[in-house]
Amino acid sequence: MNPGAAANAAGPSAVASATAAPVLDVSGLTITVRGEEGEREVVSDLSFTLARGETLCIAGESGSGKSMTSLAVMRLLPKPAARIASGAIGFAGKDLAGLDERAMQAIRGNRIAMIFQEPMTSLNPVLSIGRQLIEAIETHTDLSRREARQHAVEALKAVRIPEAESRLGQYPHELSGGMRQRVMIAMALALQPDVLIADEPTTALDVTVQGEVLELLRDLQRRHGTSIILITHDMGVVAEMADRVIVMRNGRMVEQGKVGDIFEAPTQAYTRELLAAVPRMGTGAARGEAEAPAPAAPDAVASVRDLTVRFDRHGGFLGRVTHRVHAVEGVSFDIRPNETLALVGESGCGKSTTAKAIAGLVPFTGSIAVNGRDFAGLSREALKAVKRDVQMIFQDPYASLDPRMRVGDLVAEPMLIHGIGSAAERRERVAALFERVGLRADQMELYPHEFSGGQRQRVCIARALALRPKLIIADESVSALDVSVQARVLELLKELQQEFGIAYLFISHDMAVVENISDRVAVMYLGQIVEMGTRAQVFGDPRHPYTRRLIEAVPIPDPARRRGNFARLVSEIPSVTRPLGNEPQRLRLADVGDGHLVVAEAV
Amino acid sequence: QELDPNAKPGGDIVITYKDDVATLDPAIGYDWQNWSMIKSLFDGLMDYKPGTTELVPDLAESYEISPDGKTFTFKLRPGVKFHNGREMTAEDVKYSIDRVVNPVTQSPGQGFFASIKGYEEAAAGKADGLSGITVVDPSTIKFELTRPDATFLHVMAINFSHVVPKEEVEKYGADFGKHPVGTGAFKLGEWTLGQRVVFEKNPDYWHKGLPYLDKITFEIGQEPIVALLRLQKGEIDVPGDGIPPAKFQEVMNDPAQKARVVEGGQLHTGYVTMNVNVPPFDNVKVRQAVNMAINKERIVQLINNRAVPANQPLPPSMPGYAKDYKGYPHDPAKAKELLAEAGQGDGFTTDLYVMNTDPNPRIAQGIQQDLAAIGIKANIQALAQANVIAAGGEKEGAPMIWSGGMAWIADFPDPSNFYGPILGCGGAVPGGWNWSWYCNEDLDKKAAEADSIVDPAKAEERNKMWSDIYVKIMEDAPWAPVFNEQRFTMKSARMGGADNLYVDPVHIPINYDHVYVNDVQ
Amino acid sequence: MANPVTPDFPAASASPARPRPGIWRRLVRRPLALIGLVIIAVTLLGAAFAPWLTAFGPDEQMFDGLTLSGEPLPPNTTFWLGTDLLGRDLLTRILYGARTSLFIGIIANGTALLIGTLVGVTAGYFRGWIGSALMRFTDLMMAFPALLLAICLAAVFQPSLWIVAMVIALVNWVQTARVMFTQTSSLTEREFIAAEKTLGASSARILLRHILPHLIPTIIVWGTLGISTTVLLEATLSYLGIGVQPPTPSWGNIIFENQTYFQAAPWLVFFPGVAILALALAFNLVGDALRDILDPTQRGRS
Amino acid sequence: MIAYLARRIIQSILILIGISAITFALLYLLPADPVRQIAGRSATPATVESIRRQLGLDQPFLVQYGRYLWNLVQGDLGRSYIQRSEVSQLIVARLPATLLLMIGAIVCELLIGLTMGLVAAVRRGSRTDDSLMVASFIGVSAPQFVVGLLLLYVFAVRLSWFPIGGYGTFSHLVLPSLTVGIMGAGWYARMMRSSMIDVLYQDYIRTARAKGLDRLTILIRHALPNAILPIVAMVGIDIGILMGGIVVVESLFGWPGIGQLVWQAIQRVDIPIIMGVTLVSAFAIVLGNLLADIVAPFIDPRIKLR
Ligand SMILES: Nc1ncnc2c1ncn2[C@@H]1O[C@H](COP(=O)(O)OP(=O)(O)OP(=O)(O)O)[C@@H](O)[C@H]1O
Ligand SMILES: Nc1ncnc2c1ncn2[C@@H]1O[C@H](COP(=O)(O)OP(=O)(O)OP(=O)(O)O)[C@@H](O)[C@H]1O
Ligand SMILES: [Mg+2]
Ligand SMILES: [Mg+2]
Repeated sequence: MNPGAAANAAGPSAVASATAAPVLDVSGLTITVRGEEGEREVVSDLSFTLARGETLCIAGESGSGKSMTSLAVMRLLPKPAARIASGAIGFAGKDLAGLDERAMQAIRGNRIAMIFQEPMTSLNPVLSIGRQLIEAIETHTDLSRREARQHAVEALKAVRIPEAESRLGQYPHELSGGMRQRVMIAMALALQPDVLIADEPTTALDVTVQGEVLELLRDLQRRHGTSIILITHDMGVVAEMADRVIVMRNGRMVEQGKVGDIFEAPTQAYTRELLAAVPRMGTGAARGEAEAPAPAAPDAVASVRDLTVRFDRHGGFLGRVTHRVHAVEGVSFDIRPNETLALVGESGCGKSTTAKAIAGLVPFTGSIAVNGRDFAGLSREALKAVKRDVQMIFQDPYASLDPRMRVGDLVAEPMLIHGIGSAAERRERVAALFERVGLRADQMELYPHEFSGGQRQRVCIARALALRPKLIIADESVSALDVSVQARVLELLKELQQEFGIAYLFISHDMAVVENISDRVAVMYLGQIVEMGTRAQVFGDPRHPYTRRLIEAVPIPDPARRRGNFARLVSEIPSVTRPLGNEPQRLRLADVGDGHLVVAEAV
Repeated sequence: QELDPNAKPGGDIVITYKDDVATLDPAIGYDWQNWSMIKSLFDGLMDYKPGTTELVPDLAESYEISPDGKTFTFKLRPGVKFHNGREMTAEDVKYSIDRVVNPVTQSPGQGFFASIKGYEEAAAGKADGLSGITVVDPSTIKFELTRPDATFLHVMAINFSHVVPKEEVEKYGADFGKHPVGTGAFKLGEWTLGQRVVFEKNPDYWHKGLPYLDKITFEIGQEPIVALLRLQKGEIDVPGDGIPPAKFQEVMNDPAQKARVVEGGQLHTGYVTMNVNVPPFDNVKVRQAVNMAINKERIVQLINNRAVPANQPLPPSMPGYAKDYKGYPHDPAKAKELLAEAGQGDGFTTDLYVMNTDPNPRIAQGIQQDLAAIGIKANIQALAQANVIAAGGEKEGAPMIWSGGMAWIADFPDPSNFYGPILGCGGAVPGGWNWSWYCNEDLDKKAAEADSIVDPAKAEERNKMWSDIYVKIMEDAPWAPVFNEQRFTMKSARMGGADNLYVDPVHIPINYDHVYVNDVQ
Repeated sequence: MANPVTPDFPAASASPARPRPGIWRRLVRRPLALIGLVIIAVTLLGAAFAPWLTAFGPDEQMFDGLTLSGEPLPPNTTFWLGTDLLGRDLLTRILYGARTSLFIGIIANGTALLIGTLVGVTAGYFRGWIGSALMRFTDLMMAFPALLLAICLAAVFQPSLWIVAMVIALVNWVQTARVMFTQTSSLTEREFIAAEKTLGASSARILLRHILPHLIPTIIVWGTLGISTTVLLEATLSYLGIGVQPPTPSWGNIIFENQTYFQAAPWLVFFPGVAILALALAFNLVGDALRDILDPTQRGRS
Repeated sequence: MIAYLARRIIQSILILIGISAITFALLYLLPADPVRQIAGRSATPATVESIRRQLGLDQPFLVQYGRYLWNLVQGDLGRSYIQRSEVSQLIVARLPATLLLMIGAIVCELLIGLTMGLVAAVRRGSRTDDSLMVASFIGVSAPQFVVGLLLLYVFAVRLSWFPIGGYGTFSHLVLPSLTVGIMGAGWYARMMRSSMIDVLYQDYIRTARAKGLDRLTILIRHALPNAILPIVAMVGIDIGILMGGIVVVESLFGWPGIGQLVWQAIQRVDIPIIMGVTLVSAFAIVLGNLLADIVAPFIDPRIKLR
């Protein structure tokens, strides 16, 4: 079969391997942004090609221009600041860089689709996800509304969103971070484009679902010969997926090559550094068990008992409550000073909700005590004092930063609120914090939208650290960071812990990171904790089937050990939404030794 | 009353008004808009010759006045039917007047009948009707008065004494004003609240041949400027509110339009009252100074010469107008002298109240400037009508009021009508309309004397007495008369009838019963 | 290792206190905003120096200002903008009228805006019983016949500009409050507000530093449009007797007195109308520029 | 939802009672005497007093107000002092016209205003934007009387496209709606532009573009619902403004609405009419605001009714 014919026959028979003719040909791409002090290049002279059916992974430093590059291909650079200064983007015989808006409309979504990095702000908050999905499908097919709807349901099911049918009517803010991301993925996949640009598509997904989604991408590629540009920090994912890899730094391409070559024989120092920083499963043990604190110390920083959070789902004409989302259902745990408790679990199992409850952002039942003081019955002043001790880093950094404030002021704000230091001192401290999370002090003058996803995440971290609280709740806080920065940030967190005895509630999907940083691990499933114990207990001796699955599903950052196929789960996707009156069964935890708690039934 | 030989019966006309027609109950209606509408639906014992101020019997065929002037006997015209078909009798006449006097009716016209015997009791609700009214037989009715009353025949011609059928009044109760039934030339056809009132010809009208028109439609709620536009487009026949001041020049400068404007006198005077209770207006010299300060010519110019300067309370077309009286000249120098004599040589500050609709604030500003020239600083208080009236009714409420917009248009064409409530002691009470609070017992006596001259033959003598009264008043100068407004009625080209029907002194804007249209086949 | 920062991180300059260009400086750099500022300045100066700018008195009725039949004169060499129905110089009246109208357009309108924003933002942020109480009070004020209140006030107090300003503020804040309320209640549900709450930020801080800046565009719209409406509303109130009384001019009442004459003497409505329009537009130009300057997404717009 | 509605309805009733009390008190304090208006200029003091007694206006304030409320509960708004008809009848006769004009005006405002605002936002900073800005300010600054008269002159007198005032058919409705609408359109245009500009820079608009949607769909389906929230509040407010404040337009076009009724009543201190209209329009305003509040969570699902 000659390559040209293959390019035209977008059928299931299309070959999976890369063919010679490039679908996308970027050459000499330079992107500039205009700021207060004039124009600045964020991508310089970037050239690469993407072949049909190929998966190109772009990895690299956070803020190195990966997202900008993909936005440039879509011609969706943020106006008025950013523009393509020079270069060409060849696609289907046209130069996208010079195409007008109308011509681009025909290409976007249909020929080139994109999954954006930050799903919260990328979904329209006032439209149900069903509408947003169906609309995408309707735009580029001529299916009837009902067929499109059916299509949408299937797409949601494919990304393993439970209760797909009824989720269609929900709004973005009612979904968990991972769900939102999957909605974005479903939207792009449903269009079956020629080129799919996925910007950090799986950061908010637990490894089991991540596996599913990656498999889905491959499936699409196999069937339609789709070319994929995958931007990711997760070297495991790179190893798992990529045909070729581009490594970027400071807006320039540092290195490019076949995935195997890059992993085996990186030529550039930066690439080597990057690979060295990749967290690997099993390395956490090196930290030594000695530090594991004694169980059930009375002076827990936070102690959560029987925490339950439910959301009402309204239905019918009068808007009566018909269903309830049992987001968190009787969760209990303690976090002691100097301790990192990792909370892991399937996307949508209630991790963020637990975090929000501790931060006092959602109404709950049960009890939460911080520093021995129960939330219930605290005066406003006392609550403010408590809040000082608990800081939260939100899962979605962009949404949690006031877009109209400079990030320097945002980071200084907690200190200002609690009356710490003079203005100059605060500035100094902010500058220091910026440095420590790997941002430049002069970036303090910028606004949130002028940052890359990873940079924003670091701003949020800096902000939470500013007060040196007793407890930091970090919800997927390092997911958007490239591994080297991630390593540094994790190092910083540990250091602070040692210095100030900060406790962390660390929510993450990245099992390798969890393994690295946590003292104890709690595994959540459908709103309840199914297993909890020290890192060694959980990783060394996982008892609950879900825990085992999680650990098994972790991709290994080594293309040589690439798994052929993820087992696609065909089982019913379990859901936490239940009709009124049908309460879930409360699971009992049994101690299997040394405080290693596991659901009684699974023992 | 004769018929117009040129008139052809039939056709209909459209008249517009800005304000709602409040009520068509003759016992209640008392604004210039429903005043003449009621006159076409109802009749009284007396009426005026169309276009004039000359009294003629109407529902009465004839009348007799006793020599002492205290008993009036009317012989009713036979065969007069109400719109509901029933024949009108003397009982109805008595019922109608008893009704007005009865306090339950809340009629603003109650006071007009004060000279009839038994008024006090009836007005207080203590008696069932007026003892002074006797139904002699179904076609004869007799009124006995407590004093001779020269205005009584006029009273019998005003709306409040128009005859209503008892059964209809009782049927509709308080809503009679929306379902009027009378004996008039027209009967009510349709009334759509807020939109239109339609009069239809009364085929059984006792005056054969009248009215000429089949139908009159009053369209309600239309701005005068727009009404004029519609007139120019031929959609309506008469703008009821007249030519809007803003359009007056445009109309008068266009010969074609000007030809359709009828100008006439009006029983109206515009004046400035000075409250004699409020210093320094308690000094007659100050009041005279004000009279001399006002440049009436210029004020008339301000309103596009739609009026003539006035020098006394009575308008020129009113019997009793003192033709030889010259009034106060415009003489600021003299006025200043007078002020100095009154000890106000340095001038003073006062308030000039005025109703807030154009052109009144403008006129007030004209007056203000004239007063400023002699050192009187008058601050203008431009307020809604009700507020100005309220201020005027307080003993020391308003030092000066410009009467425009609320000014006196006579109820009936008799010189006495300009005295009682607005210049006599009776009106100088809290809530009264004598805003200058001028009260001269002597003049009150003279007025009573004049009004007891009932004999029509002595009318001239009576008018002379009234002239003297008003000239006397001008010496005390509680008012500064400024001008007498002229009436300018505009009509469509198709409207016919003598000019004086369009400036009829008692029918505003036009005498509906006698006008006609030229384009009926 | 005390400092985990690897050498290849650019070292932070100790405290990069580069001065941010002042808002004022950035404002005057924009030509449209500059035009707006100039118009406002001219109006202010015109009002302040009116007696020196014109040879006539504001209520001086000139004998030669009217035709014999009492018509006003169109613009001519003596009376540059013509005369009014009393033969007064229109230009003079507009200059003096600016005093009243600026006062109303800025003070009364500003007060209304201030109260409305305060109430709406507070109600939208706190919701609960405070919000409910405030919004029901707003409903009550909105449903309340303002004209009646005006008439009553007119009766009780000596008519004065301050009372007009008060009534205008009283009438106009309500609508601002409503709009601010809806926007604030939407903003309050955004995640960055939740983030602020977890920091322990006081409500006052959240309101002032995080909600208010997002409302600035709306405030600018209401503030600038409010100028026209309040200046015209002043005329209605004066008409009812609670404002400035004739012959004191204001742009609104010049229009009101003369609007029926606008076919016969268009200049009487046109010029004061243009004055109002220019003032409102000028504030809008400045407001729009301010909005752009304060809007971070607009950075980099040339 | 139901609990919320119930609470709001109770609150609304309290508001209406509050308004009736304040209005009644103000009217009571008003120095202008209604009886003098009824009695007219020739009435003797005795007549005036007798009318005052008849109407119960000689009673103390609380008695008068109590009686009014009592009648109100029974659905009786009293009789007009001047017109002597039942107030409810007078209002009912004019209500349809007011509502019609209200709808017409709001439709005009939204149609013109939102389009202008949308276009201006999309073409931000262009010539079009500038001219639309000037246009909307002219709309807001031009006195309604003048606008109405101009429209009448051009479209009714000169071109004869529409009747010169009147009430009844659709073509009667056009010019008055437009006159009212032009002013409102200016407001809506500015509001729309302002909130639209904010929305157009949001990430989800980028997402919509990435789907390949055409411009119009993006504007209407994605941007508009996000920008419309303040507009909905405005419509609620508009109901209030239109309910009583369009006297000028009504009389220019001979439109039999409530504005004229209440204006005449205020001039003549016809208390029962003023009270009646106040209550009816208060009801409409309260209802309008309630609707705006109820609609808000549907537009922005993050808002919860509390
Ligand atoms: N709207 C903007 N205005 C100005 N600068 C911007 C804007 N958006 C991004 N930048 C800058 O452009 C650079 C590249 O950003 P980009 O989002 O492409 O990074 P990235 O490689 O995707 O990083 P990450 O992995 O953290 O998402 C960053 O330094 C960022 O500060
Ligand atoms: N405001 C809300 N209204 C209704 N349902 C909600 C709301 N917030 C969260 N939920 C539901 O609660 C469940 C748990 O959500 P949560 O955000 O805690 O998940 P998560 O564990 O953080 O998932 P992820 O890893 O994907 O972020 C989900 O089913 C979500 O749809
Ligand atoms: Mg990125
Ligand atoms: Mg989450």
